[in-house]
Amino acid sequence: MLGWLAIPSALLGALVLGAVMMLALGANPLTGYRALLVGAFGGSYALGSTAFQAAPLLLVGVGICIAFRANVFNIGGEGQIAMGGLAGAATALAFPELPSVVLIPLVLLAGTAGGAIWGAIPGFFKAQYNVNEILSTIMLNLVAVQVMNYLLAGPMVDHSQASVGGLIPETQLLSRNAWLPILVPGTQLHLGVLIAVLVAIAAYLLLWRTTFGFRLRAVGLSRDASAYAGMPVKRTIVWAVTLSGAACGLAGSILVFGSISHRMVTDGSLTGFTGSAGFNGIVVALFGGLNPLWTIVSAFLFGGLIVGGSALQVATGVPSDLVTALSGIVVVLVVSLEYLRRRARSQSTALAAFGGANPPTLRRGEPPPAAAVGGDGA
Amino acid sequence: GSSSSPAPVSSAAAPASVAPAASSSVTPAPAATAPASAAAAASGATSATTLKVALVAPSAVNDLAFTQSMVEALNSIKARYNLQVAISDNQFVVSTAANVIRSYASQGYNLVIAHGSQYGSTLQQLAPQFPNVSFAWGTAGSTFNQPNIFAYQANSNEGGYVQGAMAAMLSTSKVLGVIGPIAVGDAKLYVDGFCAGAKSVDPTISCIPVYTGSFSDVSLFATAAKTFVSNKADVLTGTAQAVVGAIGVARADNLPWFGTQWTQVSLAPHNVVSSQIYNWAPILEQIITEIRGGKLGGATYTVTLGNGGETIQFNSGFNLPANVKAKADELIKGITDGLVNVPQ
Amino acid sequence: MSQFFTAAVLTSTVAAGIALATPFLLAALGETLGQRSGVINLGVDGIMLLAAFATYYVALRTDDVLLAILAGMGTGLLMGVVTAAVSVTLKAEQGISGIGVYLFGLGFSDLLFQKLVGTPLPITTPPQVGIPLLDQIPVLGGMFFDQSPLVYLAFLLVPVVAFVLNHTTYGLKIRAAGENPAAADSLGVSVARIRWSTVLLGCTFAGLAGASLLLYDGIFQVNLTQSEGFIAVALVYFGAWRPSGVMAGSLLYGLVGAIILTWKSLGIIPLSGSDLAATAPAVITVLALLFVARRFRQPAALGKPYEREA
Amino acid sequence: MNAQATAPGGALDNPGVPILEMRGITKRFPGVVANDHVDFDVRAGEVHTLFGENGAGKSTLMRVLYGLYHPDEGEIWIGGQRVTIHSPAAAIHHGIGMIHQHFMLVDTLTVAENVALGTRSARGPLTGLDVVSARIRQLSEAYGLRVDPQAFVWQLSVGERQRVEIIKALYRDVAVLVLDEPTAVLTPQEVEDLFTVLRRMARNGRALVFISHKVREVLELSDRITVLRNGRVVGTLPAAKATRARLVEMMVGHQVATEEPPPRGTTGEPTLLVRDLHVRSDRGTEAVRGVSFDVRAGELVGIAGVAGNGQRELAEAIAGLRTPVAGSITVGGIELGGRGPAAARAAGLGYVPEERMRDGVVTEFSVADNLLLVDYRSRAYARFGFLRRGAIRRHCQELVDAFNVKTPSLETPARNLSGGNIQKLIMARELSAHPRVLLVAQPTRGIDVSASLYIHQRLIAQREDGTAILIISEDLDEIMTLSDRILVMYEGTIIGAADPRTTSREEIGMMMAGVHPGTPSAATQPSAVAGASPI
Ligand SMILES: Nc1ncnc2c1ncn2[C@@H]1O[C@H](COP(=O)(O)OP(=O)(O)OP(=O)(O)O)[C@@H](O)[C@H]1O
Ligand SMILES: Nc1ncnc2c1ncn2[C@@H]1O[C@H](COP(=O)(O)OP(=O)(O)OP(=O)(O)O)[C@@H](O)[C@H]1O
Ligand SMILES: [Mg+2]
Ligand SMILES: [Mg+2]
Repeated sequence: MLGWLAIPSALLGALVLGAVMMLALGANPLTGYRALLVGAFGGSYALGSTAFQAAPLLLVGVGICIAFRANVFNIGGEGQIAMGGLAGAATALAFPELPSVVLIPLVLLAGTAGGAIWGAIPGFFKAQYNVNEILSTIMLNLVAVQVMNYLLAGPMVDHSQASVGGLIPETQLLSRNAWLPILVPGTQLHLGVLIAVLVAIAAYLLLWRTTFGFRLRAVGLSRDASAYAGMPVKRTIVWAVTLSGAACGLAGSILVFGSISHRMVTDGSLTGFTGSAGFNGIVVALFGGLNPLWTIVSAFLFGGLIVGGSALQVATGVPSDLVTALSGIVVVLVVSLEYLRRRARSQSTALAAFGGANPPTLRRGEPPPAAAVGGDGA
Repeated sequence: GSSSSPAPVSSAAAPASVAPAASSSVTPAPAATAPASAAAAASGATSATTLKVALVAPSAVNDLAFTQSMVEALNSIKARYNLQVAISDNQFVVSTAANVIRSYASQGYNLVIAHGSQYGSTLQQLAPQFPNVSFAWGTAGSTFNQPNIFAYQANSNEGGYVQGAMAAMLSTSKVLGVIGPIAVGDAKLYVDGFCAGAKSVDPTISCIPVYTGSFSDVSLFATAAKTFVSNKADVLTGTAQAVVGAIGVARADNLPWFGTQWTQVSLAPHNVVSSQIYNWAPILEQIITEIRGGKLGGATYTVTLGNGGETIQFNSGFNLPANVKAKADELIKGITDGLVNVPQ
Repeated sequence: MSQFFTAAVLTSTVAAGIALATPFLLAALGETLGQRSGVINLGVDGIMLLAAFATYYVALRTDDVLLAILAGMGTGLLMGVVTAAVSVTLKAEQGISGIGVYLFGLGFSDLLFQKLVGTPLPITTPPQVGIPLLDQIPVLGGMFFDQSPLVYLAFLLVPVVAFVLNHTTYGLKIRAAGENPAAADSLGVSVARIRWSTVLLGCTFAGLAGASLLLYDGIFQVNLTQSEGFIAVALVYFGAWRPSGVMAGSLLYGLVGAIILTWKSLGIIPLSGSDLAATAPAVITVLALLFVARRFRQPAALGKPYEREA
Repeated sequence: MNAQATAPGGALDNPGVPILEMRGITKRFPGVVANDHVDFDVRAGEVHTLFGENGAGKSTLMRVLYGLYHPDEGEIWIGGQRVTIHSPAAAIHHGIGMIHQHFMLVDTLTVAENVALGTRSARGPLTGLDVVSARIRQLSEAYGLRVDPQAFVWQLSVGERQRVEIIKALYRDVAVLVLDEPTAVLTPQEVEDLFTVLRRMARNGRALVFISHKVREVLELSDRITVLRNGRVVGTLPAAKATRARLVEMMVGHQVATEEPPPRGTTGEPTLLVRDLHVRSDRGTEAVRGVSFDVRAGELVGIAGVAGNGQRELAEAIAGLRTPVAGSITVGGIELGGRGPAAARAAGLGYVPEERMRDGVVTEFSVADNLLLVDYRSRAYARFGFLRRGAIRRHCQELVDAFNVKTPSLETPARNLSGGNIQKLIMARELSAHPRVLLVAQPTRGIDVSASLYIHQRLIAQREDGTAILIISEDLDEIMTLSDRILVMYEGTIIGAADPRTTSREEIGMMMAGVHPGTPSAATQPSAVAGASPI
């Protein structure tokens, strides 16, 4: 049955198209993919870097899963990550002296809170005023980038630069006590990776094992029926987006305190800080069938893709944008094959799967809301 | 770009003084470019081992500006010095660049050039982890007191001063359009020098620099230039790899343009008056010689008009009034001889 | 402040605002067509990027602006085929597939740019064309009637699209497909064909938007659009699915943007504060939405693929 | 042109022979053979009824005819020609029209636009609505179908929408018109009007296919009746030879006892009290205007009325889904007015909604999940916020058995259940919470005779258990058979009350039409007096 194959075959299709592109650009696909594989998974250091890249992707992906199950399409990840990073950095700047055991949890929580707030706003607007979240989250991204640039160039800037007549918009070196400890020496595998995985597992339990998750999924699939059943629909929606933002905010914090430079820097764009995790996280979540557990797998896959991307660039001279293009293709293929899968599946109605450990498919368990985007309201 | 060291580093103040002698930094002897490099070449040739050099740069190898100036320098010497060069360009995302730098270091490259001040904070963290790898960081005045970091910078204020004076003489509206990325390092030096030079000719001239906040955003530069033009500016200049945007405007409105970092004549053959060009070759030669000699860092180098690391290249495609040319030559000589003191 | 309220500055500001609004307007008009027929296309930004590059590359190689614009539109059309195939024929979740198209456009446009061009050489942008007589009107002439041809085209398309939607049988089919595709289907209207047509049109508009954006500065760079495509989608909601409303939103964006630029260059707002000032359009849009969302309903079938069995 | 004068698509030239024949139609769906070698034909000028249980295959057969489904086997012949109908467009081209179980109208368009949609315009690319409107007026003239072409569909009542559907068919001058459960949502008066129109259409030589679950209507309207069971034709008989008992037996395959009005139960304390209630509709008009009544424990009160007289708003207000403008609602002495559905349920209200597919179930959820939709947080299903999957399975299995909901498994999505079974599922959920007050809207709309019978029995049983039950239905027969007491709603007020044993169908029909009851029996109903003293 295609259901099984939908996602792997999407990946395959993308790789084939990628090979075609490389050929077109006069590079040898085999060399390219070998470099990509080795760069991503060859050896402990490579694996560490992959995990390092995967952590934020996983957190954002989990956030996407949660929101999506409530029929909210959160494409404000970029902004929420930035806000999380800022909140975390500000906290570290404020209490540099606190011991690690206190400061690390504190900055992570601060980041989570920062993202949560940035997510709660569109959530509230959607629930209360029926404002389409796609729009409000995108707008809030635009606000976030400016706020970030303002804070990093002004209030939070590293003043010691003045002595060398420079003002790069970046914080000073953040308190050592806030740095995320490296778990495997000689690699970049830091505590953040572990945290991300735990969060993903927690999210899975929340969605499919708790009454809150039940309510969240019910609201996502039918606001009317949920209201009729006496569920607090609006509150649930706000919570869903808030949690989604929280996960992204945590990702932001981890980006800062797990970074090599241990500062928060901006080049004027959100991407400069997030590395597009806010969007790639959507790909990751989708590739994980909008199920937090499978999202763990896909996050590491895409983390590897990103790490391998630079290796590919060095080896073949094909810009690492290829990876971005490929992930785009993966998304398109997954959602397209999803329809064929659905058709194939409806051939045997008995296969109306629920929960359980069936292979990854976009619509795992009951399908996520049909029109998260068409959604309701303007 | 420029340094962003948290702890004020004494040598960071280096650019303050211009005369090579007075510089606290190690600078090549005035005549260095020709004979000294020959000598270096000799030593390079004798050392059979190829040196693995990696360049990590924020913009494209052919950006006609910051990155290209370094790429050209590398290419000009790699044969002579038996270098194996790897380049990762367009690394404007700092976090990604950090990973690239790190993996070069871990792959046994002897010298990793982090060509962009935004990479400073990364090097500060990485250098101690790779004590056997030599890092070069520019443009910056600080080595973070690390034994394996070389810093290099450009006194772009000197060329800026010369070109600013020319601009003032060319302008009829007495409004100059000056665009920078971020008020930092060679960009800030160039912009300040430019306005100083302009004011030295006409104290009343309007020279309000605009910083776009981005090294790479071409359209921001274009928009800034447009806004200047709509506010009567009739001579334009700018620094950073994003200037191509502004040059487009200069060409469209047929206004004089002054370039820096690399020659931009090809972008606007009839509008570029002159370009201040960085020549990093002498500095690279020194760094490589040092490395072969077992010294992995700890020195700061500065290119100046004086030591030949900076040159003003006039564009024949622009017919420059004789008096302006004369003024320029006079200033260049003055600065080279240390007679003219360019303010900061 | 005083130096802002001079005829010259105001004129150049408004003129710039209208020029800045054009890409938004073109993209949003196209998106409106699609959404009225029930298809939401989140890939606009990616399509604009690809089209912008195509325009840039052709202009660079041929120096023929008209050909370049056609290349942009062609690219839009091509991506339209992909979008329609995925959203209409393969009935994909439209929000997600849109993000996919966006990522593809983002990556692929820069990939091509770096491999084929590298240095962003500026191309010669088409000159402003004054409209005889009208451009003689003091102040107003300079504001409205001394623009690039694409600007006139964009604003001309507003009444055209409105008319097509409201007074033609094609428009009627579009609205029916967007509100109740089953009903349209039961009357022999091919929902798929209608949606294909609106998506192709919409994406061609997006291509044109990309071209106009590119021609504004005449240079391409990575992520040239900086989310303008997404904003265009937002403006469709802002304009409550009406071309006139969409135009109002686009102008809001263009003008506020232009004003901030001018104030920056005049030193009216400090450089440090300018970042915060730049958030104005986004904030205004969201606030406007609180109002719009309660007054207007979106097409009932928006974002919902049509399947007969349902 | 004038409709009466028209003889559509050569229909009249030979009344005896069928103008349309379906031969050996077979349509399979995963797991089901919806139509199994079905032969079916219609003659010009006749009304041919399709009768059968939910899922018997009536809609499928007609959807095949209309080109919505493609048959796996079989042929379609029209006017002696074999045709293949691969799309509605083709069907329309062949002069076939269909009025679907659920209206096919675009709410946001005007009547004229809905009618014009998909037809060739007299104004080329332009809509030319003026021409269309003129034609619409002609048709409404000719057939007595009152509609305003300029009105938006969302402004129309159910009955008016039905008329628009018919005008759409007439406008296309169909030779064959299929009506799939057209009366499910209509009231006696509207049904009468509809039948008049249909008869007139038949007289003009059009062929009509009629589908309904209401035997009374079938017998009243049909010329011939074909009964389907499990996708097969059981038989075709002229209406003259048909009786209720015969039809039902053919339908289910065995004898079915006709439904007797249950004996009146012993009633206790007033449990649901509504006092001077005012509620607004979605359009802001006051839909419920000062309604007062109460329902006692063990009493079953039925609210009759023409659709759109405030019943929906009344139900939603009681259920807490709509905030009243004024007035009070109490369940078991607890005031609910505007405190939301959760509060209403907490007070002991059970609610079987009118829109079962929209409000009653989360269609993508499994049967099990739908069963705990309301009580998902109760001890039985959850501990410390975590769901007890084992307990849930057991509990749900019990409910499914107890209410014999026909479903492949507990994990089957509700979407795949028939209306009848979905209704049973909802009843199971609502009754398992042991409500003090049960509010049921349109209990059996669109549900076949046997399923309806089962649901009615359940309601009676619940009444015997002392639950106060309020039924809102547009099916007067249903109200008459079930209720201890009938309240008639008209224009947002309770125009009168009646005792089903002492009042005739006609009298209640009069009240539904707005004629005030002169009979003291109604006036003296204690709890029907507006503004009765609150407790
Ligand atoms: N779209 C579909 N997909 C799968 N099975 C279907 C579909 N439509 C109908 N069926 C199957 O075909 C059978 C007949 O369905 P149909 O709707 O024709 O019954 P019906 O006689 O119209 O029922 P009702 O009286 O409730 O309208 C059903 O039992 C159902 O299982
Ligand atoms: N998408 C589907 N998949 C499977 N079965 C379906 C589907 N759609 C309809 N059916 C089947 O078709 C049959 C009839 O469908 P229908 O909606 O007519 O039910 P119904 O009892 O007529 O409800 P109502 O008349 O109130 O709409 C049902 O038994 C259902 O099983
Ligand atoms: Mg049916
Ligand atoms: Mg039915």
